[in-house]
Order: sequence, then structure tokens, then C-alpha cells
Amino acid sequence: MPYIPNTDEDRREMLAVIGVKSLEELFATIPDELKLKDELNLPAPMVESELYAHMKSIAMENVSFSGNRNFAGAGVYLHYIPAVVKELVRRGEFYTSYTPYQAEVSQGLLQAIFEYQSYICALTGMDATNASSYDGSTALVDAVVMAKNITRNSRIILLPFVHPQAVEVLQTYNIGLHLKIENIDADENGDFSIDELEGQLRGGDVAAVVLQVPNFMGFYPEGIPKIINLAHNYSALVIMSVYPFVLGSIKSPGELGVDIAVGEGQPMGIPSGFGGPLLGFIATKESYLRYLPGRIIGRAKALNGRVGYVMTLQAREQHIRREKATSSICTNQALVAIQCAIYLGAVGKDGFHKISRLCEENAHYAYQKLTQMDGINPLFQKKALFNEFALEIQGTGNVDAIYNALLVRGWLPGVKLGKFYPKYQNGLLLAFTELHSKAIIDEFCDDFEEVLRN
Amino acid sequence: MPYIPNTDEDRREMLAVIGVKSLEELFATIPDELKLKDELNLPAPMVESELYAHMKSIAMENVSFSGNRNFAGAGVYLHYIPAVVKELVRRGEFYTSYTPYQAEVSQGLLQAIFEYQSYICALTGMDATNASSYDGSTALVDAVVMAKNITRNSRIILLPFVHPQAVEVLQTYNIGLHLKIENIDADENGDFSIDELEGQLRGGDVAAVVLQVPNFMGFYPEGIPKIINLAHNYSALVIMSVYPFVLGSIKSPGELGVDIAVGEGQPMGIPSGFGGPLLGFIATKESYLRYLPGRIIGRAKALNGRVGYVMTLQAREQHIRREKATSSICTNQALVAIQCAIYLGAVGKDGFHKISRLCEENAHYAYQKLTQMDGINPLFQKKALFNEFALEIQGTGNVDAIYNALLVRGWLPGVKLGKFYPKYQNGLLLAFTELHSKAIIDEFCDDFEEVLRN
Amino acid sequence: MKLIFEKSKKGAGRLNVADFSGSTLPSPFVPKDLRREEPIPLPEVSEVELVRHYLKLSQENYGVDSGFYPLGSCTMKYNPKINEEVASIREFTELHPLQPEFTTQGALRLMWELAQYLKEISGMDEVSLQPAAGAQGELTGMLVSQAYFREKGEERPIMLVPDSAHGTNPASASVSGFKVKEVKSDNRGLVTVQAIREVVESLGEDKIAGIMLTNPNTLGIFEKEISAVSKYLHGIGALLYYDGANLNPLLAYARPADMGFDIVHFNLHKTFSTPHGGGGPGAGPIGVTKSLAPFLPSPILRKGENGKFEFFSPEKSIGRMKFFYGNFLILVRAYAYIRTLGAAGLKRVAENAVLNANYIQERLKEAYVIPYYQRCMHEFVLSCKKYKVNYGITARDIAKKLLDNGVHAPTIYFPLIVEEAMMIEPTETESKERLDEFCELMLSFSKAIETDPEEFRKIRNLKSYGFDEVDAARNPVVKWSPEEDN
Amino acid sequence: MKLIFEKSKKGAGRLNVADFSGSTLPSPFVPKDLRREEPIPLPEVSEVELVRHYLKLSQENYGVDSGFYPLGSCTMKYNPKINEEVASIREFTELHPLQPEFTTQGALRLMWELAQYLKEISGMDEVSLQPAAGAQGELTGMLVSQAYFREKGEERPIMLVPDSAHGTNPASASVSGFKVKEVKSDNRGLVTVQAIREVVESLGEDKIAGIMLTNPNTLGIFEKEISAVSKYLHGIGALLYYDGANLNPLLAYARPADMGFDIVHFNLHKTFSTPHGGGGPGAGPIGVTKSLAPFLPSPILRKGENGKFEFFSPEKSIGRMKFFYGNFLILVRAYAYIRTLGAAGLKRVAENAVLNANYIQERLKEAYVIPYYQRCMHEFVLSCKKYKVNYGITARDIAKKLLDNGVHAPTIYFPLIVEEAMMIEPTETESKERLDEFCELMLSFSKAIETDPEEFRKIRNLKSYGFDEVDAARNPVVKWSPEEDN
Ligand SMILES: Cc1ncc(COP(=O)(O)O)c(C=O)c1O
Ligand SMILES: Cc1ncc(COP(=O)(O)O)c(C=O)c1O
Repeated sequence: MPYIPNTDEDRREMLAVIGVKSLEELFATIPDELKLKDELNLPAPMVESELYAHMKSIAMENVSFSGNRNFAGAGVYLHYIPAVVKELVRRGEFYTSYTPYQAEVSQGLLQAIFEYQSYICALTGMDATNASSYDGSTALVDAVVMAKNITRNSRIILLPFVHPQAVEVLQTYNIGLHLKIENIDADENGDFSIDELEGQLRGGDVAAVVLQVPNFMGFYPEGIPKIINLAHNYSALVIMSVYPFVLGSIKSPGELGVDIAVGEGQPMGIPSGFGGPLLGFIATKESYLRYLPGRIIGRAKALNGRVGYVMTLQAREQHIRREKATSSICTNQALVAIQCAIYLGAVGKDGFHKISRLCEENAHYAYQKLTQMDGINPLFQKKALFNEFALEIQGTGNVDAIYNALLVRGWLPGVKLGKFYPKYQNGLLLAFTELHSKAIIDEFCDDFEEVLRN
Repeated sequence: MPYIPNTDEDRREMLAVIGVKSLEELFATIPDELKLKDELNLPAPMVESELYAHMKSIAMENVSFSGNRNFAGAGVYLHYIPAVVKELVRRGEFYTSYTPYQAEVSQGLLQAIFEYQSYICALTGMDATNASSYDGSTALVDAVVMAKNITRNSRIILLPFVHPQAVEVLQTYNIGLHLKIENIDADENGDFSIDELEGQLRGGDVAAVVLQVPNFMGFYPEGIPKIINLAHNYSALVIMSVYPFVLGSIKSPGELGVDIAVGEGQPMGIPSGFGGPLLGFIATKESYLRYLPGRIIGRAKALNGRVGYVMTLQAREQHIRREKATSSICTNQALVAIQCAIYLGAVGKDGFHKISRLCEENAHYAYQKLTQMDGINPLFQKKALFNEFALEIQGTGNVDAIYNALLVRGWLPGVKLGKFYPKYQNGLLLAFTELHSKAIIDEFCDDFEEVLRN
Repeated sequence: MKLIFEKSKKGAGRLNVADFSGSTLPSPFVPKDLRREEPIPLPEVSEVELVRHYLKLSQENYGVDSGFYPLGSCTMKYNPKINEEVASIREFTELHPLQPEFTTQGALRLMWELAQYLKEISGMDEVSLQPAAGAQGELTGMLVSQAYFREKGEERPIMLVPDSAHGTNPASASVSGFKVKEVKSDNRGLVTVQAIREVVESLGEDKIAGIMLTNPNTLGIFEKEISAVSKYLHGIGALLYYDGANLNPLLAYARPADMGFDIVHFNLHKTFSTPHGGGGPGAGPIGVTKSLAPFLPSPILRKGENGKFEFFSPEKSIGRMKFFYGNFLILVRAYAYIRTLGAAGLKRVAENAVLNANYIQERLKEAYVIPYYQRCMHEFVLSCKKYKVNYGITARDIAKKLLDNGVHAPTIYFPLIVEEAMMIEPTETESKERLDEFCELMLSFSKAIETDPEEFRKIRNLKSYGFDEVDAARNPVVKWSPEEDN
Repeated sequence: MKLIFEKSKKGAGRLNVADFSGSTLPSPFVPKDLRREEPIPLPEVSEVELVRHYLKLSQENYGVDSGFYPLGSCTMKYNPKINEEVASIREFTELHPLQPEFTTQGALRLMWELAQYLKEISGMDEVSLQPAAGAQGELTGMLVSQAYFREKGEERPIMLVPDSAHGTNPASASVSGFKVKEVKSDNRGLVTVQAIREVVESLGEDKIAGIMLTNPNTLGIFEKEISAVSKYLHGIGALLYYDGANLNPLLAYARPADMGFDIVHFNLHKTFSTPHGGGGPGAGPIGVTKSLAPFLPSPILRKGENGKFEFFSPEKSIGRMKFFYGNFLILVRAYAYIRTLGAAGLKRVAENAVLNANYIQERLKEAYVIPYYQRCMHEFVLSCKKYKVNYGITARDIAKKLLDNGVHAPTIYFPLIVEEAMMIEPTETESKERLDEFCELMLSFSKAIETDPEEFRKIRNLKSYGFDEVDAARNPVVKWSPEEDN
């Protein structure tokens, strides 16, 4: 029997020690009427080679696009993952362990996560973070809950173009949170009025203003420092959701005065994996440390003075606080966090900034070329962009035809905006990474142009 | 610079310690006229993502056939390799180490190879083996050299259908060995006369009789026990080359009285890898232990009585004996040997025998079906087979047409015999493993029949 | 061991990932008021040093691959390597979640089929694969309950949770807006209709939204009265939530739906062998009965007319619990596991898990006190209280002593209803030899404690033991600071 | 640690590889006189125990990934992980060597291109990728020489080898049928025309087939007279063989062909970063000048008219050295390495390898004796003789002391011309920090030896040190026996 090491002989001996005659007898505490009469209706077992062939054939029912031919973003990005990252994270001692309850035999994992926390703090310019949230969307919820608990206020103001799925998640969680979630709307060109924001803030009871940088449409909301100031003037916190690589080019959220920075860590060395597992990060100021949800690794001294790492501040967590905990998270995304840390160590200071700048360069190069084509407009005019932007494909229905034509040519030409915003039915969101060299972009644009012409 | 950790700053400091001004100065001992004037003419360097894409595109210029659609054998077989084998052999501590000169920090490798040796001895029924030879063909050469040194005779008699490439290798090495290599020829039906063999043996000075089981055509030479007896009667040694899985069904070479057993270990958990790296094994009786070439791992005791493993009997080897060594092997196939050992541990006693028997069952099932088709004959009649057999495709040139037609249908339909034996121009050699279920064979045979009909 | 940040050297980290020779900072593309001037202080280490760093760290970590790991409630079973291999097939790992559905039919098929298997195993009618872990599954189930009662126009603010429950249960209930009321276990460690009725009647039947239970409970004991409990609670219009952390011993033996549960979560990283990954990622799909199906999170899958798989949003969906569709690459592993074992295999899993736990329980029951001793399922809980009372030796001391002997410790101090608790779950993937080794150790400890407690307590002085957790929490250092290097 | 055989338990090893329910033994398909009756006594261990076994074993092993590994002559450079990844692409690993050529064009292109690069790097005219390792490269080169002289009708039975040569050189020469004569190095550690001429003249010019040299030699010193040597030997009709083990410091700086070598082997597992794998597999391609090309082993590659790659057999080929075409998956790694570095990168490799070696040499030259002290190339050899003479402390003791400090020891007792030799090759993939750590250790040892040799000698008593190798060789146990278990 696969994965069961005991033999019939072992079982006989063990049953004898227990003093029962059969395995079934061990299940005597289950009332008879609850015992399943029939065999489960599941497919027949497979030997390993069959399983591999089966899985491979399922996998081949997908069409996958390697990073350089893939312009889909919208939260998940196919940056290059160095081989060294994959090799190290697959060490059995890491992936077959669990939550480091026993620090003495878990120093490897504990230190790796302590380092992950240090990376996230370095990137965000913040003082504290947790050992991971489920993903960028739940990290945003975590931040909102923190803001609520810190300010004891109950209104949340969302600036335009926070990731629509993150907003949905917030709304779902809000079934239990009972917050007032309000949106500031964008005008025709994607802008919003800061006066409107101030008006809303004036109403008081605001726990947090939430913005995303770059926003879902890929551009920088205007006047970020002003927004932050304004929120603080009205005693609201600022929650900023960021794309990790933008941090290579902008001042850190910490420096900007943001109270809680969150984001999706997947771009940092994690495969897109059809959207999971991902990695939520959430970082904050020292004074809010104890409001963070989830596990936190801290430094500790052993008897002999040796420095090590332990799970700390556990009094916040569900296993101690139970119904008074502000989050029920237990299993988190530890291995993904470690993978992210290994990735950041692998690309290092130099690599991170190169990638960051290449994302920008490549996106701007492509933006120039694409927006010059007949039949394509930028969806929003004159925006400061990072690595992603929204186009409008003129002509009703054209976007589908063009999208499919490019698919056939082996490109994944971004993400159609229609599924997120009915009003941007003709919109196409394209993301660029360090893998999209000028040569690749040229090839893509040539194909795009041809497809537009047909 | 990839893979070079020192910085310009480091280099400056180091140059100062050495007392030179520049890196070039370090090369002052190379006479100027020998210094390369131009840059090497090599392709421009690539970053890792480009390299991966490049390698993948080269790989995709190949057409690869997964094990179950692949009937090529002739020395290399695509048995299934369990995932656990691949994961364990990729542990960095194993593959980045070298020959265990320092036993104290190499116990992992040493024990793993000691276990490999134990496996090989168990399979062959022999007392001793080395830590690996380059491949099955050089293992055969090693055996021949051993026989020469043990018997001090100089004739080698080859029975029919020893792997033709192994024979070629023996012939090449023989440029330096100066042995008389003689062939016993096969008759029309692949048989040979035992009287002829005896006649040859009677000539005396025979170091070894060499046979392969099953032979290159996939069948058992007749009268093996008799052959062994006969050779021994004339003081010649018997060298038997074996396909590892046949050992699951036949008496071990040791039990049969063979003096030296050799073979290609690739079928045991090693990828086909376009023919390399492979794994040569060679095993012999205790009394011939010191005639074995290459590294041997032995048990040793440490001061405190702890049992461990060391390289032993090194006095045989090139680094001690230099020109008196009987082999110059240094780097061998250690990691492949470990992979083989992990594989054997993974399939275990039960799995090994199941695979062995499945090879037989599947091959015989296919043999029945194929030889009933119009247009196909067995190349040799009424042979006892293991997992491979030779067919004759009737009609000149038909074999090529049929081979290609099956290729197009996604099968690798064995190996054409013409490239090995001009006289078997119409021959096709097909091998079967545990991956060739009846269903697969039925599908293959249906295609085969269709192709024959067209 | 030095932190990676402390190994940094200016200019050393030049992994060959990207070739960019343009100017670096500030970036001209960034609005002026946001422009970064200085690079982020990330470490600079060479590839070889990076490798050595993590190789060493890994060697300082204990996993199932290192040895026995009887961490109760966590089902630390062997993680099959073939599952890792298939989960790294590029046509899975490289998929973008927003590709058109016709390019992801393989992934959708796999998820759809997995959902069918989970339905069959649990008896539930519909499944959502979205939750990222057990606790998020709970939360999802609680929000589904909220939506269900809201739809019915009922206001039921109270969720019952037994005193033996895992902390995530009350936390999930309260985060989803319920008030939590505790139900006491009886002296057999069981939840009874009696106990529930008492609580319910004191609060009002129509105030009760439901109960969260795990079965077998955290003592490893099957809740015999479960059918009566569900009948009673259904009778007052409440729901039953099944915490699937303990599903392993029931596989192919009994199904939560048949016990009357309305909602169940599965911990794929427990029951279905996906790796725990040092704390995650896991996956916590939930299953529900027909009447709750319309409330499941969005999207879920169906097989269309044309045989194609497609996502849709359930009619009255609570919405989305996270980005996209769940921890897909974890789902791949669980799928592979179920396909490897089939129905008969899963049954053997349950049997052997129960056998192993009972075997250890029998061997230790004399030396240690087992407060709720009876036939257990996949785990049991012993108490070290008598050693604490008599010799001042705690469950923690014994746990550390196990570590010192090369074995991972069981879960300690949980469930809360057992003092000095030690919760032992061997799982079915351990052999009798390993169990015997563990038992011998535990028995030798009990002897050692009674012979020479002073000596035994020395485990606290072992130099690598006893991190000062109190000080760590009082003066928390949760990241490396550049100043440390000076 | 227990052997895997000792962990065997009847019935435990049931890895899920094959489903066969037919009868087992004897097999009906086997001729009667060969039929096996009993299964082979292979171990039976469960998958989880197998994993734990090898995890533990790996942790008891030291590789480059563990730390500094200055094993002289072996070029223990970092093995890039991307090379492992590309070498595991299925369209490489699954190729069968006897597939039709049109289905393996990618593999053939890779091999053909790699051969071009090796030609460019060495200056040679043709390359065979077949040899499995350096020593087999040597052997191939020697057989090519034999064939060459045979073709010319010359009988030249003698191969010269300097006293500093690696053992494989004389062994390969003699296995290929040559008689080996040693040439003495001069007091600078160099081979001179003078020394060669003396040997040649004593044996007869027309008896000399050639010389095998490595350059820099095994002392790490560049053979300055090489041009004169090759001129002289070519003058008497002999060939020069270049042992490529020491090519690393010459990359892009100097080429064996330009020095007058006729044959060269490459150790891809040294110079070109493919893993040493605990002793192999490596790859030892050879390159030759035009006049020797027709004798190369069969088959080699060419690019056909149509741009397709194809194998062919050189006109006067010596035949085949092994099955198929060489250690292909190793070739893939070396190819990836060269494509990663390019010409400029290879030059930096040489420079940094030489820099690192000279740096250590300078730091240690006062504390240790360096018998042939001068500017070294990628490695150098020091002698511990003075410690042996004065305090009875050997190179072996110092090596073990290094191990005890977590660093791998250099090569010891080679080359033979240095007493108590310690051959140190740091490679270019080590940082100054690692070199400094090593130097500090070595310097502290030298101080410790002179202060308290008695104390230092205690390394011999360390319980995990000092396996009794003499006894191991006298009573060899080279495999596990079933009897041991009883
Ligand atoms: C009984 C019980 N319930 C719930 C959970 C929570 O599951 P997860 O950690 O997957 O969120 C656990 C996990 O430890 C558990 O043991
Ligand atoms: C100088 C020298 N020559 C030849 C060899 C033999 O090479 P290989 O081990 O690849 O057979 C070595 C290997 O250690 C060596 O150092």
C-alpha cells in the first residue's frame, strides 16, 4: 500500500498489543449507522508512472505561455525565477516541517522567516511585519482590521482602482466586520477629486484611506503625499497596497508616512501557478506591531547567550486569544515567504533595482509603440506609469477578436478589462517585466499591428 | 560577473597583498608570445532567463518519446524513475562533493556507495564490485583486462551477439592491450555450435569467454551452464554481461559460476539522457577482488570503534601504482551509482521482481501479437526471450517506411538492426518495460498493423 | 548563524538575472514627489554564499523527512515526492490565473474533479476550493452561515464551540461576526446533547446559529452523540460546522454529511498529504449541503454542456475569499494523492492512522496518565500533570527531552481541557519501528523522572535549549536593522 | 549509521512502481537451467524511510555547497544551479541515443556547438566529446597517438611523463601500450628541454612517442619552456599531450595549441563547472590538431550541407571509447556554462582563479614552506615537512584539523615531488572572506603547532577521526552480507 510502511505482520502484532482482533474493531466507537456501507466512488488507484502520465496529460490540456510571451498581470506577474531559488526551497527539511513550535529544532525555518520579515521591512521602509498573510487581498483585509482596531473608527475609504478582487474580498470579510466601505469614484480619465476625499474625511470616523500604487490600471494616483497628509489630518490611517517592484523606484511607504503597507508578494520569485499559492505581506510601524495578525518571528536569547529565533507575541493569536483574536489565521504561507526571501537574496540589491528599472523601461517602450498604432488609444491619458497600462481597442468587439488572434500567435496579450469593469469593455491591461526585451516587444508589436490591420 | 563573488574592491586589496598592480601582472609567467592576443570567438554571454529560454528551444528541436511510447532498447532502456529518486540524488551535499578523500566529512557518500556495492553484489550473486566503471562497455573491457591479469592468457572468445558497441570498445582498447579477440559466429537462426567453442578453447591461452544475457538480439544463448563448465575446464574465465532486470528471473551469475559479471546499470533509475552518463558495473569473486579496477569502498573502524567507510585497497589504483596500474580510471560515475542505489532502495525487493516479471510478460504479449501479423517474422525462431526481441520486416526497404510511419504516429518503434549488422538490414529490435501495459501494446500493435497494411 | 544581511558585501550580489545598463536612480518615470533616491538596503551576496546559507539553514531544521513528527492535530504524514514532481510541471506552474478559460481546461478539470472527490469523501453536495487554509475554510463557512441566516431573515448571533476546540474555531466564528459561547465537554471528553441544550436554553433557541465541532474531537475521541446533536440542533434551526482537521481517521469509514454536518472544511495539508511547508501554504476547501451551496464563495466550477469546464458565481455567493481560485499548486498535490490511493487506499490510511495511535496509547497508558482513556481514533492526549505535581517536570520538559533525542515533540498544552497535555498523532505513514522507538523513549523518560528528577530537569540547562521567550516578547526584535552591523 | 539493508523489513518496501499480480518465481519464460527460485535479497524499506536514510546521509557529506573546498587539482568551483535545471529538461533527459538523427537535432546542435567552443578555447582543430572523464580522455589521446604512429609505420614505444604528473597520466599511457619514462623536474619545479633531451638521448629519439604534460603543472607553475619543449619534441617526431585538468587559469589567456600541444583533454567537471558528483560523472572531451583528427574515436559530428547535424566516423578512427556519444547530460551543463560566461566571462574566471591562489600563497608563505615558491597560477603546493620533522605533525594532521574546523582539506601528498604536500586550489568562485577564514585557520595552526604540538596532535584522538585504513585494506569488507543481520 503506498505510503504505509507497516506490514501485515506489524499490524497483527500491534492489534495484539491493543487487544483487539481486527482493524474494524478499532472503529467500534463509531456508531454503526454512521459507518459507510459502500466503498467510496473514486477512480481506481494508479501506480506512480501512470499518475505521472495522467498528470502530464492534464497539464497538456492547458496552454501555457512562458514569461516573455506573457503580458498578463493584474496582480500576478511572471518574473523570472532563478534556478537557485527553486533548488533551495525544495530542501526536504524546509517543506516537510510545520509551524516552528519547537524552536530548538526549527532554527533554520525561524531564521529564514526572520530574514523574510527583514526583507519586507526593508522594501516597505516599515518596522514590523508578520510571517505572511494568505495573499495580497487578505493582507489588505488584515490592514483594514488593524486600522479599525487602532483607530476604533468604522469607515473605510477606497481610492479608485484598488484591485477589484481585493475589494471583493474586503466586502466578503465585511459580512463579519460591519465596516462602512466607501468608494471615491474616478472620472473619465481615471482621476479623482482630492476635495471629494477631504469631504468624505470630514465626516469623521474614518479608520483608513486605502490606495494602491500603481493602481489596478497601472498608473500612480496623483498627489500621494497630499493624500497621506490629508488622511492623517483627519486621524485616519493610510493603507497602501504596492506592487513589490515599484518599491525599487519610489520612496518607501514608510518614508511617505504610510501607516500600513500591504501587497501581493508573488512577483518576487513565486510561480504564477494559476493564482496560488500566493503571498500576502503586511508591514507597519513599530507602534502598531501588536495589532499585526498572524505569526511573527522574533529574536531570542538562549541560556548560553546564543542568539536564535522564536515565534513571538503569540498572545495576539487565535491559539491563545481564541474568540478575542482579531484574525483566525493559523497555517499561513511560510514556504512561499521563504521562497520570496531566497529570491530577494538571489537578485540582491543590484538585481532588484535592475529588474525594477527594466520593468519601467520595457513598459514605456511598449507603451510608445502600442499607443501609436491606429485603432489603439491609451485608456487614460498622460499617466505616470510603472510596468502596466490600460489600452482601449477601438471598435466594439474588436478587443476579443484581436485578443484571440494574438493568442493564436502564441502571445498572452494581457488581460481584458471587461471582466473587471463593464464600462471598460474595450480595455486591455498589459504588464511588462524584465523578460520583455525590446526585441520581444518589437515582435509582439509587429504581430499586434498585423492583427489590427486584418 | 556571474559566479565570481569578489568585488573590485576585494581585488584591489588582494593585489596589494600580493604586491602586483594588475591582474594581468599575475600572468607574467606566461611568455608573451603564448598570450592570446584576441578575444575568444564565443557567443555573447546570456543572463539566466535568456539561457533558460535558449536551452529550452534547443531541447525542443528534439522529439522526445516518453517511456511508454518508446520501444528502443539496445543497451539503454526507459524504465520509470520514481520521483523520490530524483529528489534525493539532487541533494547539494551529494552532487557538489568530490571523491571522498577525506572520509570524516564524506561518510554520507561513502556509505551510499558501499550500499551501492552491496546492491550490485546482491544482484549478481558476487562478492565484490567497484564503485563504478564508466559504462557497460568499459566495464566489459575492465573484465577482460582482469581476466588477462588473472589467467595471464591472451585470447578472448566472444560468443555471438555481445553488444556490438561493447565489442567495438573492446577492440579500441585492444590497441593497447594486444589481446587476440576471437568471435564465435552465429548460424542462420542465431545459434552457435558448442563444439566450435570447445574447439577454440582447446587451443589454450584463453583468458575469457564472453557472453551476454540476454544477448543483443534479446534471447538467452543456449546451454549457459554448459558453456561455463567448458570454459572452466580449459582454465578460461567466464565473463557475463547482463541486463540488470534479467537478474530478477534467472539464477545469479555468481550461482551459475560466472567469474566476472558486468553490465550497464542505466536501466536502474538512470535517465536515458541521449546515452550518457551511464553506469558500468563489474562484480567478481572474492579471490579476484584485488584485480578490480577503480575505486572500492570498504568498511573501517574509527578510534572510538565507530564503524564507517573509506576508500580501500587504493594500492591498486593509478594515484599510487601509476604506470603499473591496470586502469587509469579516476573520476568515475559515483553519483550515477548512488542514483542506482536509491532506485533499488525505492523499488525494493518486491518492486524489482515485479518490474522484472512485467518486462517479460509485456514483451511476450507483444511478441505474440506482432509475430502474428502479415509481413512480420521473428528474426530468429523459437528463442527464449526476456524483454527484447528482433523482428524481420518483410520486403526490402519496408522497414524504413514502416519505422517512419510509426514515428509519425508518436511511437519510437525500436531500433533498426541495419546500423549494427548489415546482414540484418530488415531487422527491428524492440524492447519492453513495465511501462508498456497491455493497453499500450494493443494500441501500438493496432497502429503497426495499419501501417503494415498501407 | 549569521543573517544573510550580515553576510552582505558591497558589489558581491550580482546574480545573472537582468542586464540593464541604463541609469539607475532616481527613475525618470516616477512622479517627482515619489522618486526614490537611494537603493533599498537589500543584501548583496554571491550565488554560492546564498546556497551555503540556505543549505545550512535547512540542515538546522526538522521535517517529516528528518524523522518521526507526532505533532498532534497536524497530521504530519509523509509528503509523497511524486506529488512535488507533478506540481512542478510547467504547464501548471506557469499558468496565469487570468488566461482565457479555453487555455486552462486542464487546470479546471483537475479542480473540478478534485471537488467531486471531496464531495464523495465528505458526503457534501458542493465544494469551493478557494480557502487558503483550514482557518480560512472555517471563516468561509461562518460567512456562508451568516449569509444563509440573513437570507432567511433570521438573526442568530451565537456560535457554539466546545471547550476542547482548536483556537481557530472561536476566532473564525468571532471574526465573522458571531458571538462565541463555549460548550463544556463531559467527563468522557465528549460533547453531549445535554450540555448543548443547557447552553442553548439559557440563550434562546432562535439565537443559536450553530456549532463548530471536529470529530473525532481534539482528544482523538469519536463524538458518539453526534447524530443526536445534529438532530437537536437542526431541530432548532441551527447549522453544524465540521472542522476537517481530524478527517484522516474517517476516510472511507464515515462521512461528515451522514453525521448531519452542513459545512465542512478539509485541510489538504493534513489529510491529503500536501506539505506543511514550515507553516504553509496549505489549502482549506469547504464543502456544504445543497441548501448552503448558493452561498459559496465565487467563483466555483461547473462542467458545461459542451464538456468544457467553466467558472461561475453561485447565485447568492458571499463573494470572494481571496485572489483567484485557491492554492492551485497545493490542489494539484492533493489530487495526485487521491488518484494514487483510490477508495481502498484511503480506507487503509484511516485504518493505519487509528492503529498507530492506539498502539502508542496502549504502550504508554501505564507510565503516563491519559485522562480520557478509551479507544482513540488517529490521536490521543496524555497528561504530564503527575510529573509536574510530584517533580516539577512539565510537558515542555519532556518535549525538549524528545527533541534532544532526535525526535520531534508532540503538540503540547493543547487541548486546553487537559493539563500538561501532550497530544500524540503518529499518522499512518510511520512504521511500528518508529513507534516503538518513540514509546521506548517516553517510557525511559518516565522511569528517569521517577528515579532522578534532578537529572532529568537538566534538559533545561542544555545550551541549545530554552530560548527566553518572555524576554523576546517583551523586547521584540522582529527584523534585522542596518545599525546592527556597525 | 545503519545500512539501508539493515533497515529492511519483510513486506515494507512496496513503492508504487508497478502493478503485477501474476505469479512471481520461477518465471516460465526462462530456460529451465537458468530459472531463479528465490527473489534477490534486496532491502525492503518504505518510501519515507528511504527518504530519511538519504537525507541523513547527505547531511553527513561535505560539498562545495557546504563550504570552502580547496582540493588542489580538482577545481572545486561552484556548480551553477541553472545548469542543473537545464540538464533536467525532459527533451534532453528522455532522449534515447538510438533515435533517428532527425529527432535529435537539438542534442546534436548542442554537442556540435560545444565542440566548436572547445576548439576555440584550446586552439585545437577537431574535438571528440566521447570520453567519460579526464583519464578516459588521456587514454583516448594515447590510443590516437598509437594509431597515428602505426599509420606512419613508426614504432615508438615510449611515452614521457614528468615526475610531477598526476597518476592517471602514466597509467593511461601504459594501459594504451606505451612504456612510461619519467622526466625529472628541475629545482624550479619545471620541465626543461635539457631534462627531456637527456632521457630522449638515452633511449633513442625514434623510440619516443611523446610527452604528457599539464600546464600549469601540478605545482601550479606555468611551464615556461613549453615552446622550446614542443619545438624539440616535434623535431624528433614526437607528440605533445596536454592534460587539461589545469586549464582553468589559462581560459582566454593562452591556448594549448599555441604552446605546441597536439592533443588535449578537457575536464568539463573542473574547468567548466559541471558537478563532481562525489567522484563523477564528469566528461573528458579531447581536442586534436588536424593531422590527428582522422584518428578520433567514432562517431563525431558535422554539420551537413542542409544545415542538419549528423554523426560520422572519422576516416582512420581508432573506434569507439564507450557506448554512444559521451556523457551528454554533463555536456549540456558545460555548454550552459560557456553560454552564460562568454569570452569575457571566461577570462574573468582565469583571472580570479589565479588571484585567489596567489593571495593565499602570499598569506601563508611565511608560516609554511612553499618549496617552489614563485608566482603561481590557479593553485600552489606547500609543504608541512618542517612540522613533521620538528614536531611529528603531518600534512594529514593539518588536513584533519581543517575538517574539524568545518573546512574541506586541500589535496595532500600530491604531487609526489613535494614532501608532506598540501595542494591548495581555491578557484575563482570563492570570496576573499572565505580565503581569509582559511588563511586565518592555517596561520593559527602553524602558531598552535609551534606553541603546543602535543595539544595539536590530539586531532588524532578525536573520536570521529582516524579511520583505520590499514586494517580496512587488510581485511576488506566491501559489501553488506545478510549474515550480519543475525
Ligand atoms: C483542530 C484544528 N482545527 C483547525 C486548524 C486550522 O487549520 P489551518 O492551520 O489549516 O488554518 C487546525 C490546525 O492546526 C487544527 O488542528
Ligand atoms: C592533473 C590531473 N590530471 C588528470 C586527472 C584525471 O581526470 P579525471 O578524474 O576526470 O579522470 C586529474 C583528476 O583529478 C588531475 O587532477
